[in-house]
Amino acid sequence: MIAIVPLVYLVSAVMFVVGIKLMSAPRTAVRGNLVGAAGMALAIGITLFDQGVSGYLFIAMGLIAGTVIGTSMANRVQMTSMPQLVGLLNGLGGGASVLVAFSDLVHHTDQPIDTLIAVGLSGMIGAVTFWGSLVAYAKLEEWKQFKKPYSLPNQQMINLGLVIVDFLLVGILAFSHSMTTQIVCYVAITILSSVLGVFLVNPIGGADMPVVISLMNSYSGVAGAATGFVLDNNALIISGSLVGASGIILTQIMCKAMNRSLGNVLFGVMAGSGSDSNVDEIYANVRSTSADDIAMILDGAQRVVFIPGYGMAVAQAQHAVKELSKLLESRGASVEYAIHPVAGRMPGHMNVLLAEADVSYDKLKEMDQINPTLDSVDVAIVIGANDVVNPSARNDPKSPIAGMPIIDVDKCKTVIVIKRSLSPGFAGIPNPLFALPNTLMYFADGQAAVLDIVKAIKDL
Amino acid sequence: MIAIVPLVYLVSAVMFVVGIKLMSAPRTAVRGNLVGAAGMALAIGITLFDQGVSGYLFIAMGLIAGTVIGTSMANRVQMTSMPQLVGLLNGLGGGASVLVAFSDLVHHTDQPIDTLIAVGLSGMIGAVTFWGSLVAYAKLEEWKQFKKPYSLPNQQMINLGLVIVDFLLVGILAFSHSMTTQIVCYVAITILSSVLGVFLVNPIGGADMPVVISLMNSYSGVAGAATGFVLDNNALIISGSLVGASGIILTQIMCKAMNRSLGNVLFGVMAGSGSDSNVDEIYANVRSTSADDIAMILDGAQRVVFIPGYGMAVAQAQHAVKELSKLLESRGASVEYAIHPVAGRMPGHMNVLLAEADVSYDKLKEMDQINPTLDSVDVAIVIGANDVVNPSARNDPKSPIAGMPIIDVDKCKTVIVIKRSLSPGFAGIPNPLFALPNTLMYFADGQAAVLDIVKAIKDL
Amino acid sequence: MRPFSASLLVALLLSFVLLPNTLERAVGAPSPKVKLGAARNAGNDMPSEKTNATSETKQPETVRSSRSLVLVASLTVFVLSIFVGFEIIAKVPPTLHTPLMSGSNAISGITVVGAIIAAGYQDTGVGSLFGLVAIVLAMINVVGGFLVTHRMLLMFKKR
Amino acid sequence: MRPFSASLLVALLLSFVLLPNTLERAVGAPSPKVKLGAARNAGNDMPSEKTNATSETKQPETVRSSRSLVLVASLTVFVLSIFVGFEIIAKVPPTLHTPLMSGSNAISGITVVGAIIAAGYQDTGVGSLFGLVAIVLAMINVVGGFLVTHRMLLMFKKR
Ligand SMILES: NC(=O)c1ccc[n+]([C@@H]2O[C@H](COP(=O)([O-])OP(=O)(O)OC[C@H]3O[C@@H](n4cnc5c(N)ncnc54)[C@H](OP(=O)(O)O)[C@@H]3O)[C@@H](O)[C@H]2O)c1
Ligand SMILES: NC(=O)c1ccc[n+]([C@@H]2O[C@H](COP(=O)([O-])OP(=O)(O)OC[C@H]3O[C@@H](n4cnc5c(N)ncnc54)[C@H](OP(=O)(O)O)[C@@H]3O)[C@@H](O)[C@H]2O)c1
Repeated sequence: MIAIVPLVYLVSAVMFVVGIKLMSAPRTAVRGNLVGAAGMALAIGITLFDQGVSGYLFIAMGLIAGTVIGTSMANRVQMTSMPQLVGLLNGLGGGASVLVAFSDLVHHTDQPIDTLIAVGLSGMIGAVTFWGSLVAYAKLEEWKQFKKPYSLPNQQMINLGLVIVDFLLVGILAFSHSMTTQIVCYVAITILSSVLGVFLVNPIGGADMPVVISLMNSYSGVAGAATGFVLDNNALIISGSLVGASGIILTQIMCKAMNRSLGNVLFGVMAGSGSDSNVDEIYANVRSTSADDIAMILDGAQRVVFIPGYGMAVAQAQHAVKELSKLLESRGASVEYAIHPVAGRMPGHMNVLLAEADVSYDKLKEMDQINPTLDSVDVAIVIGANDVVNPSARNDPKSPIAGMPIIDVDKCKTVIVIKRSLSPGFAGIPNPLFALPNTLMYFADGQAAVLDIVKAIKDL
Repeated sequence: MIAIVPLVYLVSAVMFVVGIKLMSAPRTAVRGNLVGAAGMALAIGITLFDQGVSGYLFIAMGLIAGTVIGTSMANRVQMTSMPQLVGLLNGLGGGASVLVAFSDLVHHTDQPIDTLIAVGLSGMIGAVTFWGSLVAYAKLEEWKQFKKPYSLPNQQMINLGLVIVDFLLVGILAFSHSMTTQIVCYVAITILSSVLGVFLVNPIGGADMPVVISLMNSYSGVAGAATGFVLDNNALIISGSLVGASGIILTQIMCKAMNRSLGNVLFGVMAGSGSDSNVDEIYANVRSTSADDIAMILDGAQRVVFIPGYGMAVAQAQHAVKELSKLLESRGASVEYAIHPVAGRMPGHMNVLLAEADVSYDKLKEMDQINPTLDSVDVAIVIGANDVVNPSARNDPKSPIAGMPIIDVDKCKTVIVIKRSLSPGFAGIPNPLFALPNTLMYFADGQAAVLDIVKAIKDL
Repeated sequence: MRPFSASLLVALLLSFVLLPNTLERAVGAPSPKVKLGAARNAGNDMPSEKTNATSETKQPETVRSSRSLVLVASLTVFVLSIFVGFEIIAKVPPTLHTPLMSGSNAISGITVVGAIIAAGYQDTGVGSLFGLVAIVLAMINVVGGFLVTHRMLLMFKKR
Repeated sequence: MRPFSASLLVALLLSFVLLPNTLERAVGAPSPKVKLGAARNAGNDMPSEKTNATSETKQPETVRSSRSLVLVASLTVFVLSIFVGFEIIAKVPPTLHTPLMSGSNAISGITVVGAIIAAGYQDTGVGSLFGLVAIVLAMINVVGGFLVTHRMLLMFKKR
């Protein structure tokens, strides 16, 4: 029976691959996820079976506890805070790697070099992932103390230093033969890496958190793979590297959509870079409006386009928006949705929300697809979007988001912007769009605002 | 130093993968092939180094001999007979697997079950590949004794029987502990599989050889992988399975292009199925023509389309064709090439030939792309194509190629067919196209014919 | 992808340059040396185990059972999986990126397997305790990840 | 691809059902039994070789050095490579299918490595002789394949 266990691990690894493949088409995605879950169940099951009854109760406790907590988290979370959740979960995965590597270390005497190296790396990457993810989480939750990116003088030198020391420690750990030295090194590595994790993520603006999170996703994978090397366990190695690769790719995609290099995102210290100055004059002649006026305007409109952004997610306005568009269509207008690749806080964030509200695929237009046709649009309704419609990305080369492709709503005949205030988006910069002659601001919570408009139209 | 060898194998395996990836774009393809070759060189090099100086001279002899022969083959072959060459090379690969597995068998006493199973499979798959490829080669070379597909009464039962016996023998080989039994079994397996290889391919029509060959390509890969299991050698396992997968995919693509299932290709016993009957009446009113008439016709033509087929390859007419099209364009006509996915004897066969003649990509139109526009074509010049323009694929449900998508030249205003006779193509069936009122036959060797036309046009 | 492959190659070649020393150190270090030697002899004493493809006089194969081969095997798996990962992920359309992110995130919870093994280290109290905590963390990651992905995907399916 | 993956799974599960008996036979068979046992003990005598991730009392890990694990490792590599193969080949455009065919064909000539090893079996005359022939065949496959592919591709490059 000896080879059964690794063989089953292989099977579940294959199930992960097949699962992800199935996830590449909406039709089969659900099944794909289930296949993945089944693979995981299989892996866990065989491991338990393999462990023998010895520590069962002990282990069972852990599994149950985790399941309960995980379930409640998954059921509670709103679609808006999906990024936070993913971030948090990443962190936990990383943390687990740290602990596993440690207990392996204290459990075996006199391990081979490469295992010890793997132990060190698991600790290092795991800790970075754990703390990095937590900070990212805090930023996305907009906790005050993390709200504004904060970084020490020549932060990057410090980080580099930390990395180097970390690697040195890994080396010492690997080549020392005294358990004590090894443990000391390991603890040191973990601590330093934790600091590193915080230092790495803290200076990054909230708007870039999604990038950070998917990077952390990649790290958590790599950490898992490292743990796999520690335990000579292919299940971990395969799945870990799968996830590692996936995270990297998503990161690249996002960076491309913001046309910035990963390096720039990580070390750019972009957000809020001194454009706070002339806000007032930029917003000198902003014109605000009311639901009734908007109803009037929409009454005559032939072609209406919604540009949803993070705000729609915050306001949970997707259902209201869907209602409004149904209403408009019933009155003969054509309605589309212009989706910016990085609208919201995760790639595909808007798609998920609008899917939730039952908006059909074909109405969702990608940026490149709809931009050329925007000047024939009568009314563009920007709901909770800000950076992704900020013209200074086109016009102002010194702007921190300069060069990021945006949805050119300013080309539309009339632009209605629904947001609660003039406060900036996550890039933390003012948006000239709001002051354009063809722009009308409607200051209100996204959901309330849209519902008012619906009411106003019905009252016409 | 112990782990260096397998590590280098891994590196070269990676180089194979990267190489194939590079081969997916014409621009990088050459580099890709080189990377692959480098990987191979690396693998061979490290193996030699690892073997120690012991058998060097011996081994060197083999390597040099192989290199010399291989080089001369590669330099001699004409692009037309590429499929044959590939087929032959596949066969050799398979043969090598048979021999390697055997020498491993006689060399080690008392091997573990799984190794012995692998030995058996290498012998089996290798032998099938070797003989199957040779028969395919013979058919493509159009050797008389193989020209017409020949199959025993209930061939498939026999084949099935052979397979079963083969597997039984593998079983015996794996579980017997006497070297003699093992050797006997192995030899028996090899012989039976050789017969099987012949039986499998012989009944298949020459037109389907490309499918067979790419299937054999896949087999040769699998055989290599099996040998890898024999030697616990990852280089063989990885590369083998890569090739195995590639072969299968190409096979699928081809079958799709002929809209037949692989099963149908392998067991369909299609070619020449009794449609020899009413040939004469089909070809009752075929009208043939001369270079000068053709020149006349082309003189007035606005839009000309070439439909190249296997005949162009045989006649090496691609350069002449290019010349003709240059001439026509200089006289204001627009010239395109309609490429059927299975024109010629290999997928992409025509692309290679026309590339050789410096025809630019954008002039090559794929079948689905050009079919809808064909009725606006003044003159379609079918050069050495037959089955791929055979309307009975559309009209005659009982035709062996029924349902295979074709290039609908019969829709063109005038069709000129250049071939040496009325003899059928590789599907071995008559072609109603030749008898259509808007079709003119020009019986001559492809190259000569085209050159005559060029001359005639210049003389106008 | 190309730059990545390139860097991969480099990385591999590097490790391939560095490893020998590492291993020499490993062999050089008192205790392991004996063992490796033992392993090698072991390899020789049991031709019938036929863990060696080449003649018994061949060095590298006789130590198949030795540590470094396990390492290379793992490396192979690692590299191949990375390729698989890149290839299959690159195909996923943007619409599904969020579910993909949470889904793959759940998969990275595979560490739970390691955690269970670690929790099995009854002898070392700390070890197994940490193992327990690790189980909880990883399990949250797994269950939470898959469930939330499922929730999201159901929305897509509705239409 | 999906049906393929499916069948793959089935195949794996099958082997996973069949293997135990195979192995029992292997262990049951007189000579190998001893060796496997030997290997297992060997495994125990050298904790420092740390070929086992779990505590020394754990069965499946202590025999990491044993044959069957090598087999599974190979299987893993096999499966992963098949995935890689499918993914990367599916991307190649029809234009390049012929070169791809001959190119991959050349790669399948990797058997030459095996042939060289086999030719190294000096002791068994037949074995090494066959090895030699194998070298020639495989080498023709390799050299011929790569060269002819190169010739073809140069034509594409010209433009
Ligand atoms: N999606 C991704 O994957 C991704 C990745 C990396 C970075 N990012 C960044 O995230 C940002 C996304 O741009 P975005 O335009 O979607 O969002 P945004 O630029 O962050 O702007 C969101 C706007 O929504 C408004 N808002 C917040 N709550 C609201 C509510 N309840 N009702 C109405 N409005 C509300 C806010 O203004 P008020 O506070 O005045 O209401 C805010 O200006 C970009 O900077 C992008 O670079 C996204
Ligand atoms: N490409 C692939 O991957 C692939 C795969 C599977 C099957 N096939 C099969 O291969 C066939 C390809 O169709 P095809 O139309 O390209 O070729 P074809 O149907 O085989 O016809 C070739 C024609 O060219 C003529 N020909 C031969 N030598 C010539 C010369 N020197 N000058 C002028 N004409 C010459 C022959 O007629 P004469 O003898 O009268 O001159 C023959 O009728 C199809 O049946 C297809 O299913 C191809």
